[in-house]
Amino acid sequence: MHVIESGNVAAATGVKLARTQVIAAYPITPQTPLTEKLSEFVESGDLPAEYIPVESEHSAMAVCIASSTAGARSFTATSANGLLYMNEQLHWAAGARLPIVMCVANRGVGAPWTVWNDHQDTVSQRDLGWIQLYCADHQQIHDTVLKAFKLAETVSIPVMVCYDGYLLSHTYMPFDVPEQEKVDAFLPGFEPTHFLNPEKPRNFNTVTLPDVRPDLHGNTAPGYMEIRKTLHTDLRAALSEIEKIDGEFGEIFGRGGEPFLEPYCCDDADYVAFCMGSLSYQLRDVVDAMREEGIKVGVMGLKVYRPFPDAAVREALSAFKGVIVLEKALSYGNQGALYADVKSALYSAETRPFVHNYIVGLGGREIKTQHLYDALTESINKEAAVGDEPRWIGLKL
Amino acid sequence: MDNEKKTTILSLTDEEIMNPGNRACSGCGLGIVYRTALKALGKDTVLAVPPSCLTVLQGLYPVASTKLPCVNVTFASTAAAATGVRAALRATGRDHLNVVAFAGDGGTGDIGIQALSGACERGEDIIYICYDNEAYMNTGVQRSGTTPKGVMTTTTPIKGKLQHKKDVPSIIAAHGIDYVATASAAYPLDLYDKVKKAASMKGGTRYIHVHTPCPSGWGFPTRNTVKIGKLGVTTGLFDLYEIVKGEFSLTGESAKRVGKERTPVTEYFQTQRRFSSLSDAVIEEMQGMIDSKWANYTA
Amino acid sequence: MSKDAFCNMISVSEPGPGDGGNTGSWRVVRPVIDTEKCIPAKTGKPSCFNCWLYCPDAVVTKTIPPTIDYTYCKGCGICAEECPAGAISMVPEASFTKEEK
Amino acid sequence: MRQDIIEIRWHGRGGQGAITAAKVVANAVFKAGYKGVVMAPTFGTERRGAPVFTSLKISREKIYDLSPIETPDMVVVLDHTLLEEVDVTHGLKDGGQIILNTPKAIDTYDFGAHKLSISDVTSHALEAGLAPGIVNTGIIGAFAKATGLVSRDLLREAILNEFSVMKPEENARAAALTYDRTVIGGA
Repeated sequence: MHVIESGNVAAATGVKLARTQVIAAYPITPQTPLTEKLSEFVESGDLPAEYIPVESEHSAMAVCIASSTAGARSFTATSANGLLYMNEQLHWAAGARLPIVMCVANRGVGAPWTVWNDHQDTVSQRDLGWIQLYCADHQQIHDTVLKAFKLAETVSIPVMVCYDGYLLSHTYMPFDVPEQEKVDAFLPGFEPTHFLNPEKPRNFNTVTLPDVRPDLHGNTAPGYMEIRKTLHTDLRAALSEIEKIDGEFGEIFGRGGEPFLEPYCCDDADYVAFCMGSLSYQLRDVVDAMREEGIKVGVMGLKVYRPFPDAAVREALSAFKGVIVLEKALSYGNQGALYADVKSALYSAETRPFVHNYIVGLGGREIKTQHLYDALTESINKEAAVGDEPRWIGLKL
Repeated sequence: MDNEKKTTILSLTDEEIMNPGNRACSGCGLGIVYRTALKALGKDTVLAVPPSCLTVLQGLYPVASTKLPCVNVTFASTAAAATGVRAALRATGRDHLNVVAFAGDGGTGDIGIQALSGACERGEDIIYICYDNEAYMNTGVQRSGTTPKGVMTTTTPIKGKLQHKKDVPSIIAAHGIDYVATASAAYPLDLYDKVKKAASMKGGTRYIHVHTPCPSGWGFPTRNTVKIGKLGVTTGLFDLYEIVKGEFSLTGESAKRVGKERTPVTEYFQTQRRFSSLSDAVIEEMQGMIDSKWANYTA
Repeated sequence: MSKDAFCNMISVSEPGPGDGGNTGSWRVVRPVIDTEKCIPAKTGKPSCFNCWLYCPDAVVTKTIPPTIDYTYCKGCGICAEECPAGAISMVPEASFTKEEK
Repeated sequence: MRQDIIEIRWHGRGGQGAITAAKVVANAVFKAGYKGVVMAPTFGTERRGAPVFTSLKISREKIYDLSPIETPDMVVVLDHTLLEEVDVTHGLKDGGQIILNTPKAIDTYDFGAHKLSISDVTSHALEAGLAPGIVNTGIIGAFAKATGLVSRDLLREAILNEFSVMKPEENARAAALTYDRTVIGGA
């Protein structure tokens, strides 16, 4: 059934259909309507879950960490400073291998205060050991929430579902809400391998030594480093699980099929714009306009940022003449984080396109389609080749 | 509490949920508190523990010293984690279990107070036990909010702490939760009965604040842990009480002292190196505070 | 990969004694119970058991007479201090080392 | 850049229901076969009573550009007092439409090259049984009549859907009354 609702409601609807058991959240713009919608679902009885109106984001993630350890499917959502306030908990959730799903309505971070969209909040959290998925429209938000639970519970790694604050969170557009039976067929109940249980008392995430150590049965138990190495290995292995889950989702719901990259007009393209989130959709209009001028350009949206699908990125990008990476975030003092990742993925390719970097839309600065057009034109004409220094779109001073 | 049947040494269970051979210091007051509280809680219990001396006592991976499921959590999040455990137990049909947060004074009254206040305000169905050893012991004896005035710590190394002890149980009681109690490592039977009572009052937030002598942090011989804990109570410095649905009453040794003479507080101070720089003026001030507090207690 | 294969390495500890090793080696002095003075031992009736109650390490038994698990006893001396009959004396470990030689 | 998108800007005051009005229209036009529907409220700190605007883009094809409307085809004004505070015609295309809730006569206004339609929504809504100041369902009656984008029936259905528990019949009547009494002026 198609509904016209906000991106936050698209996320909430996914959380409801996933039969989430524990929700803990603290309101923050622009995530708030998602929290409100979930509390409405729970109070009305539409979603038989525990809803904990915690006193902070730090506690929101604490509740999720504990409830997930105790064996319940757990969800939270936040934005910007709320996400950053969770920071130590986010590391903890990943290290503890808890399949928590969290939506982040992307927002710029203070100082100075901003409530508007960019990607600095989640991009700055790329090294947590979480899986990070980015959405371009409401249908993707809704579907990604469902896939995220399945993925998280398959690989025992938490998943962040990121979507643009305001641009997606507060806009209304149509999306399809599937029947509960289909969702149940795709996503069975959560059955953890280990959980808090007095019948099998275990102490989770105790102090772990630098070196390995024998357990009570004479076997060698890992040290901290082995545990962390496994997190990394499993994150890499999650890439193939993402593909698999995307395939299963497609079979049941008839959507998807582009687990990592969403190309538009790329087949015959010489140049391609590369970015995350709703920007990749806005660029489709730019691509259409440039193609009318005879310029062979495409756009590719990246849907999985961590684990970074470097092989897929390399394969998809190495044959182009140029790749233009547009980002709503920056590794301050260096360059766009995505830009660095793309270049790194391309390093081992036999042929390498030029790669340019544009920073755009920080703190909600309006992204004018004409500015994007101008930037791609500039880049394709190689005017942007000034070393690695990113260029900024839409600056007024 | 006086009208209820009290546990005696002979009636106290000999089942041990805490294993020996753990890493707590010799003579650790927490050992008594933890061991006794777990007896009262029994095996149908899930623990949430932040980093603290208890983390060390509980054991290093892959060996645990406790026969209970436990989730270790970040420093500031203990009460929220207990909340999460309870939510999951409700969601998975295992609501009969006790959910117990067990934290030190720093994890409770300082860095952890936001989450604890939130949980109390929401009336979460959890038991929160704070073992108060009056400084950050696990990191090597730095001052905490509950360090008493005048105490030498590694962050108050010369003058001693300038401020008075934060009254954490009163702060918690101000939330209007069903049960707030204080206890002492030196009176394990009183502690046991309070934990039992807390466990029986399922449904809301229950808080127990336990005075817990620390030989290395307070500077006294390990054999004196119980003796000093008792002095803390008999001097009237640390009172044993409960507040049941808003009704305050002294219990145990403190109840017995009403209208009777108390040990001069200086006797307590003399037993511990941490009070060695206490001036006569501060001693007088502390004795005065105790006296005026006790003037309000009636039998 | 199977679901279980993804969660085979996390820090999950199993309960057992002796995480701190045989903590009896921490002892400098050893509590020794004089059954002539110990109340339950002397009377043959369950009584007192202060040594058992106050032990922070759960190494004293609630038996007649009480026994001490020296593998784990850290030698704090609380039992000796709290014994109302003065039945427990703290004896330097060095003397036992000589004996064992 | 795309020429197939109809852009409609809604001017109201915080709390007046401009978002809901635009949402009802979005649902109705989607039912009418417009696959591309994007409605975007003012992003940021809305405060009750302060002027706010909401944009609605509609197209037969999926819409990818979420950036704010710059050159609307139509503007809808929920409250004529806004004309003194906000330049509601800003960027409005030549020949673009203005749909205005006002008790005044149509010849009181001169919007030059723009086409004006008016209705006394506030009165019609009261007559329909709504509380004073509830104008968001009434205004979309005027919108439907003036633009021809939504039929009277589809509008009724969309309103009953959106206001299923909040005076559905009264809201639908407010829209119907306004629909019938909208005065459409020339350019």
